[in-house]
Amino acid sequence: MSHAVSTKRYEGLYGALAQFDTPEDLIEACEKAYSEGYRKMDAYAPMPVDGLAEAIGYKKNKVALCVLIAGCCGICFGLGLLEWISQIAYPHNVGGRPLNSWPAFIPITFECMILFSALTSLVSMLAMNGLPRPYHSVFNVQAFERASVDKFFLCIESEDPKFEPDQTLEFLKTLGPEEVNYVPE
Amino acid sequence: MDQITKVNENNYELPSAVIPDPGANIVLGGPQDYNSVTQRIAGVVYLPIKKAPKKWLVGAFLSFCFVNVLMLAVYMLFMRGVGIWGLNIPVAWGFAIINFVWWIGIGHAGTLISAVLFLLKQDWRTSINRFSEAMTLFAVACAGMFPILHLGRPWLFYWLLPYPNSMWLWPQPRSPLEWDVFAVSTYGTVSLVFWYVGLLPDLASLRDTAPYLFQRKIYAILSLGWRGSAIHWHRYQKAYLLLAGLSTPLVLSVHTIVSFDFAVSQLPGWHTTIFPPYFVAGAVYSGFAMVLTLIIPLRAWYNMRDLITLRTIEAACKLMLGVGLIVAYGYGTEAFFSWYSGDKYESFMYMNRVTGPYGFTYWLLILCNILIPQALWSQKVRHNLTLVWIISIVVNIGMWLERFVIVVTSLHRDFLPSSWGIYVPTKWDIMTYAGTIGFFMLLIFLFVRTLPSISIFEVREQVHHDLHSQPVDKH
Amino acid sequence: MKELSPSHSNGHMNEHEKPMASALVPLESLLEKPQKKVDLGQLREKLAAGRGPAFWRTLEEAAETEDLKEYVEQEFPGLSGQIPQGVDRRNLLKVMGASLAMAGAAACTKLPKESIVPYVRQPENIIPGEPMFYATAHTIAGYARGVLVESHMNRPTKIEGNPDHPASLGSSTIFEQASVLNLYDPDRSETVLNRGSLSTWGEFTGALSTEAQSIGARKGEGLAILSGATTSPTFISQMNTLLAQWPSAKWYIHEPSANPAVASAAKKIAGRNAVVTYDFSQADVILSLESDFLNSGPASLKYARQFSAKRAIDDGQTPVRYYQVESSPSASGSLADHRFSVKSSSIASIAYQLAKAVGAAAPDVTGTAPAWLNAVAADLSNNKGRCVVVAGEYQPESVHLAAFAINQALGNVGTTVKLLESFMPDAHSIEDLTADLNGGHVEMLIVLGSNPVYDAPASLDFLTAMKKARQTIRLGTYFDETSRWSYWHVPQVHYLESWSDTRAFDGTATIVQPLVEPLYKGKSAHELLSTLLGKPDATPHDLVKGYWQTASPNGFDAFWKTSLHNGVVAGTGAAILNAGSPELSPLPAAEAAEWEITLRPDPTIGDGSWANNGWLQECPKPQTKTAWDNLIMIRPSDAEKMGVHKGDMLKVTVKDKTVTGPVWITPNQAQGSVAIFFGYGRTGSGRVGNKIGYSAYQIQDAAMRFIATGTISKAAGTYPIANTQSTQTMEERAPVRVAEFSEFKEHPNFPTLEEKPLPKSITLYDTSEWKYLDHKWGMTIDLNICTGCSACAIACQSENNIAVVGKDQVSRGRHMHWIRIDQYYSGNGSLDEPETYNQPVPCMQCENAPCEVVCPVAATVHSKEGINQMVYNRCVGTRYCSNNCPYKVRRFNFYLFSDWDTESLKGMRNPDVTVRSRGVMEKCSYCIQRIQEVKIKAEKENNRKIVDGEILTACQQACPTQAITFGDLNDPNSKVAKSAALKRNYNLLDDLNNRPRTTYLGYVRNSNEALRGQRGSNHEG
Amino acid sequence: MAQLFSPSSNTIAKVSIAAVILLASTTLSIAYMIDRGSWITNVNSAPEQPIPFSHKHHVKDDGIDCRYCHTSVETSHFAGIPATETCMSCHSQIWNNVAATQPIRDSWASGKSIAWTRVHNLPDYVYFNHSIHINKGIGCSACHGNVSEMPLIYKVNTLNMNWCVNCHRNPAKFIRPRSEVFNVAYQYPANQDELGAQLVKDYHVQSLLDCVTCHR
Repeated sequence: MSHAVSTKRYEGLYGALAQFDTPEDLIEACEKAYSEGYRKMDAYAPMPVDGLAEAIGYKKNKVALCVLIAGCCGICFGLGLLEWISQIAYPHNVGGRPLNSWPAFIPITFECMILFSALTSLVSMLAMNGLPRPYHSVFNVQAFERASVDKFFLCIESEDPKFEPDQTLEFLKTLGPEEVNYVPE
Repeated sequence: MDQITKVNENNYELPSAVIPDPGANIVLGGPQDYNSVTQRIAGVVYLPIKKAPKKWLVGAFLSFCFVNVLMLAVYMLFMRGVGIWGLNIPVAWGFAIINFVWWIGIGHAGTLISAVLFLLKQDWRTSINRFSEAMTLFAVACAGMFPILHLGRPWLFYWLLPYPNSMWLWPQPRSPLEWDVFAVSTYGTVSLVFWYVGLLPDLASLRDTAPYLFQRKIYAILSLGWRGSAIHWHRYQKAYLLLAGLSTPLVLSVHTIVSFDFAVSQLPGWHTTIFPPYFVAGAVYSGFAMVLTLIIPLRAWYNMRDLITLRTIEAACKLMLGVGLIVAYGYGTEAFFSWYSGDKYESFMYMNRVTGPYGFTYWLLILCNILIPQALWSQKVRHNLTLVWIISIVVNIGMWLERFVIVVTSLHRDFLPSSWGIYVPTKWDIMTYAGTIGFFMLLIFLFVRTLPSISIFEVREQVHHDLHSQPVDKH
Repeated sequence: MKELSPSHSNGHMNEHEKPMASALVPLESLLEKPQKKVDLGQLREKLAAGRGPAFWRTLEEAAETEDLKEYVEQEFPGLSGQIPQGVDRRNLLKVMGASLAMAGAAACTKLPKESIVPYVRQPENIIPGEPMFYATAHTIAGYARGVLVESHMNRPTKIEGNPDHPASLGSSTIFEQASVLNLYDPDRSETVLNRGSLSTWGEFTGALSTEAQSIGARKGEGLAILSGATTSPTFISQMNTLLAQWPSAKWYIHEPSANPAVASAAKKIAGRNAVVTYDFSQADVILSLESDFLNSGPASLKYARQFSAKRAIDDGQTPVRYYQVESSPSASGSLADHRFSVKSSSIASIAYQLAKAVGAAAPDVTGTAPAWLNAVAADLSNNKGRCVVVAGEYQPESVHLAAFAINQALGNVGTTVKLLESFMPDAHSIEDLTADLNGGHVEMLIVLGSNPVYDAPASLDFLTAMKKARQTIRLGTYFDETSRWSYWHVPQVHYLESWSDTRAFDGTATIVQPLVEPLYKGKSAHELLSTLLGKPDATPHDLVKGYWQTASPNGFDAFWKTSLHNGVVAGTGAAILNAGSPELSPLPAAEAAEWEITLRPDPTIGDGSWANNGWLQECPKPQTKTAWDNLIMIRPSDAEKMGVHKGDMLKVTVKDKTVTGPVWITPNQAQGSVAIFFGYGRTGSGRVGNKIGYSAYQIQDAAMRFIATGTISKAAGTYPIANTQSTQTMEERAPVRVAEFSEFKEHPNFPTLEEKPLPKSITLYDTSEWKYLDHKWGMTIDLNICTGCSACAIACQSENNIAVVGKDQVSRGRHMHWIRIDQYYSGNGSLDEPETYNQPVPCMQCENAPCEVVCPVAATVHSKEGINQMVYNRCVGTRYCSNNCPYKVRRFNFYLFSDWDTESLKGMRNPDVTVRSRGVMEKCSYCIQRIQEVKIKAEKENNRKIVDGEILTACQQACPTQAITFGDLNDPNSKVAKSAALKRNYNLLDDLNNRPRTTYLGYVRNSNEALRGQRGSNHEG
Repeated sequence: MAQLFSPSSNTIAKVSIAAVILLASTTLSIAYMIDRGSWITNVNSAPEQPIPFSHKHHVKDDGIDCRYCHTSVETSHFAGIPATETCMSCHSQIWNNVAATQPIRDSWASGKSIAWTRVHNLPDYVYFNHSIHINKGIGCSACHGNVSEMPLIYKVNTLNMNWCVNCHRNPAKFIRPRSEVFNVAYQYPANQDELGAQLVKDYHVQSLLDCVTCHR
């Protein structure tokens, strides 16, 4: 089959999917696949599994950084707002207190910091994960229903330079999965 | 495609036989596997309405009635003004503020359980964190009503928000009430985020297991297409950890700020440095009480004794006992300083608090918050769920009384004897309060019907943990 | 002014209304109606149509038909105020109406379309929008107090004292202040009624003229005219003309709260009609035999001013020493250095013994002299010519004679005591009238003003007697008890509506000029008399002017102008008379009755004619701090004996007559004496005053009107009492700081001896940021001369449009007074006879205001002149400010307390002060509207300095003793700066470091060494 | 069957999120515009009047001074609305038979006032004083605009609080010589900054921002 026109080497094929019974099996499989030279792959589990991401070669996680930056913005916003209100926008003599009653401004500043960071941790997490993403090829595999229940999956994607439908499927079978499938686009 | 196509044929019902409680050492009653826990927990949501426990139906209906009482009370309030409440000068704050503080306090246990215990890696938290986070949200919703309702001109509440208006006027940021606006709204938002993030993977599970297609579609939309990718999980855990880390100082700050409403003022009985810690402790105290009040019947109704085990309940009891003692310490300090400060207003305030017209409320609160809960020292009591349940309710009452004592007895006799007065709540005060309780309960009842009230994926982790830690008992 | 809009009734929608502002509806035009008879039958059918709301609808539909309105008016007095009027708006200038805008959310609210209606012909003397002041006089029981009336576009809105008037000196009492509310009272009678059905002035005059002919034929035989006490020259001359013309006609005078013994005693002393007056400016020692001279009586304002001057201590002078002997605590008594509680009936014998002690001739009396008598006698004797003995308003003739004898013996007559000629006409008494009525000698009874069916002593059974007259004509402001039984009722004008004249206690005459056309087509006594005399169309203006023209013919126009302008007629003062020395007749043996019952006018409602005045009803009674009721005062120990508590019902019986009322346990009430009060138990006063309390007249015996003997017994049930101050002990807080004069001389700074003023440094913040360089408004209140009379509170209520909330709300602790008068008891551990202190408490205008810091919307912040501003339209009503105010001077509108609907009341409001709506906080603003007005004035006069005293707060202006001083603390020469600098000045609750701008001057008692420690001991044996 | 949505749903999801954000912000900005728009403030809309009275004609063509009709503007908080009498002083002679001026003659005959529709209306809790502003060199046109160009009178300024405060913060920008106060066509000179500063000193004009300046 020739795929000159296609950007991808295997038209209509997202990848190959292997199903495992336990997280341990999955991790082992991932490591094997990685050492085999596969890079474009992803593992799926119904719960967080330690070391799984690392096993497929995932390194740095930027969520924390975003949250830190957001927190700082929160502080600036909060304090800035209050100082502007009480010193520039409409200065009032409130009970003889100075215009810059900074001790009284701490609580709101703090709350702004928390609010900004919290929202950012949600948003950045979703954004980096590319969610929302209601449609995804892996859902095309009937068995994948159990990825959110009790089964563990490894999917080698067709974009992987090393991907070769039959061989990859064969390779997956060698990892002792419960079953293997092609994942249609 | 027909929206109510049944996509799987399992017919869900509660386990017929009563599942025994595995006891105080086991977090999760076995034998369980990833699938079984999913089915057990999600099953509650899939339960057909006709198979729902009668108690649930009755409870939901009653709370709905109380919601209507709330509506009536609020209607009257808006039509006629805060005069329908028992307020006066000097006692210009009454039930509204008491209830506000009480509800906010109850909310705190949720955040504490899900965030602090998470950071402290308490395994028993798993079975109740989802539920108590929901409780937090609903409690905050109730609390949030009161600051608005108690305004003389509630329709102008938005003046407390900083927005550019044609008067070129802004809120006054030195006022604790303004701090409240930010604290409570932040608390509400963050709790919601935290709760939703926790729900995300479980929503995916529901998406893939729900019996009806329309259910699946709804859960699919809510789950944002979560598919459990390893990398997603990695970021997810980081985000969750950060949220926990943020919620912890938040929960402390919120009730600290609420306590500032009083501590910042000049009033004897309010102007006290002990308030922030003692309010936070009180909040957690009432929060845990409320968790127990709700959990104990629910786990029985839904036959989940193996998922929410005695271990959890006992831990909660011990924690309650602990913070209860901190609260007791708070009372002690108040008494001590009223004497030690040598301030004539303070000492009078305290004497008036214990011997004045409202003296009985003070002694009642000592009974409810300090004396009765001491029973929890005994393991027998802790293992007798009826007693635990009663004590939890007693503590709820006690904590409400505490706020009553702080607000009313401090206000009704302050500095100038000439302006002393008395406060008597009206039926509208009581209806509003009862109404919010109904509102809260209704939300809880709806929640257990529509969302997994135990975090499924965390229970899976527990299963995983159990599988490896102790040999799965075979018999 | 805005049309009555129903939208007003749904509270939260409407916003602070500027009441009609300078806009004016000449209210009389509201009420113009064709004079025609009403077909009651047809109306009854109309009304029978529906009940409840339907009933109202029927009314409103029919409202245009005048006859129904009049019918309703008579069936439900005052209701018509609520019926939309078909108004003919001539001469109506519209400036502002009620805006329905939600509070200052001008941002998100569209202002309603309003129209603006100019004059057709512009009057010369009026600058649109600017207030004007007119001088006139307010008369109580025949004696006048001069007043200045503030008028906005022909609407009288505020009464002030007239500084040029001898009986006012610029101050005023609660009654002057509240009289403006009576003018606008929607319950006033609006129409002439004949046997209860509608009639007209025309028909009445017609009928009266025919009557007059037959009367004339009989030379006045059978004509009886009953009036209240009066000194009106015009009226008196009219009466004299009438009596000259009809010699057999008779003139009777009934004044329920006036004690005839006062006049008769004076007559005995002077040998002719006279009044005994006092000059306290000469007195170093005062002994008052149950006289409330500082707070009641026609000269009280003058006496109060003189007294406070003598009581000054700060310029090193020795203050006056003041002994009060009384049976029931009075406002004056609260300032006494020694207050002796004795039975009212025993005062006569005390007076006789005292007379002996100071060497005046007096018959012997039985009974032992009280322990303090000699000391007091000695003190008086040591101050010959510089002391004064004042006889009580309600004491019998013997006491007045004895008091005068003592004054003579001490050489006070001519210095501190002056005998003046009286202008009170001679007339027959109510007793005579009853007798004549019962004797069938009265054909026609004309009642001018007074209300005998309600307030004649019960023993006379006046109503039965009155029914014996063939017909009764009643001229009255309300369709009240007497009118109800009268053949004719004619609505009477309010003193601000018509021309008249009157005299002060010292004879000084004042022309009473109207500020506004009669709102309700009322008529004056002058008109009625001249009708009787055959001149039905003579206007009061002609009559009054006519009288004075004859009185001073030459240069009349100038005379008239100046007299009107000054508010006093020059050279009309009474002549000083020489006193004879009348014999003191031996006292009748005092009957050994178990209980003495004293009957007195109510402190705020008086004899009952003020019953429908909401301000006075809600004004806490100075001695009990209760409102909306008359109580029965009893001494604590007596109450204990009787086993009664506050609010228990007590039955009081005099002879065969009985009233039942709630007990109030009152310290300083004399042993074995209970005090009851007139003015309540009304049935014809209007919606406000009806059906409250008991009517003391029902046990009044003509023979012992004010001091009776009888029995009391506990009755069933208790009664809710609206009390504005439940705690009257100081609880170790010392809000009032007191010293003996001797101590004061040692430590002039006694108030701050124990509680040292705080150093300005103790604060988290650097507060130097706020310097009040321009003006720095401040106030001082001298507790040493405050009688607690409450004039300040009512003046404030009138100036600042403060709402009346009613008994229920008051008892819930929601009264709205911006300045309250706290009363504290303390001293010598005696529950029965503690010392009493009055402390007026307005907003302290703290520089470190605790209320401001806690307001989340900046609705209360500081002005750069240091005033604690309260912005109603920004307030959202968190009430946090009130919680954090240690003085609890903030008031909250828990409901829509201001009356937004009653049209006539809108006319009364001060257009310079926002009318507050529901859900907002309010409080004293130092009368900011007055400050601003003067500041603008000064700025316009090329930015001149504001003179000290140019700005007066309403409370300060009214205060009879000038206890309140307001001004600029930055001006070292201002009164207030000086008084704030005094050593005896202190801050209330200074230890809270709020730095109040309102400060107090400590109380200094100048008690008699010889009596130290036995104040008020009255224990006979 | 595991796939519940079509591939397009991903785009839909992301778009809908954007849409929600967009919607919220537009709603807010629309609300803001209405709030400040002339529907609320009535700026630039001339209401119907009982008589089509033209300030343009009376002020510009006839050159009548403001104070001829608004008599109390220098002495009172209220500028004053001319009495029918004032109108009649001319219109008994001129235009005394045209329909337009009929209401004047009716009012004069019947004694019933002419009910004008209020154009410059402040909420009742705002206490504005004409005399002090006039006195301190704030010209009529500073608030009322150039009425000599208005056939029917209309508002040119919102009279919102922030508009008032704007001038109270910096009077120098709006003050003019007293001689020019009643010149409705007055143009601020190029050197307004110096002139303003000078006048503020000469007239002792203060920047009053206390609440009680307007609210009592």
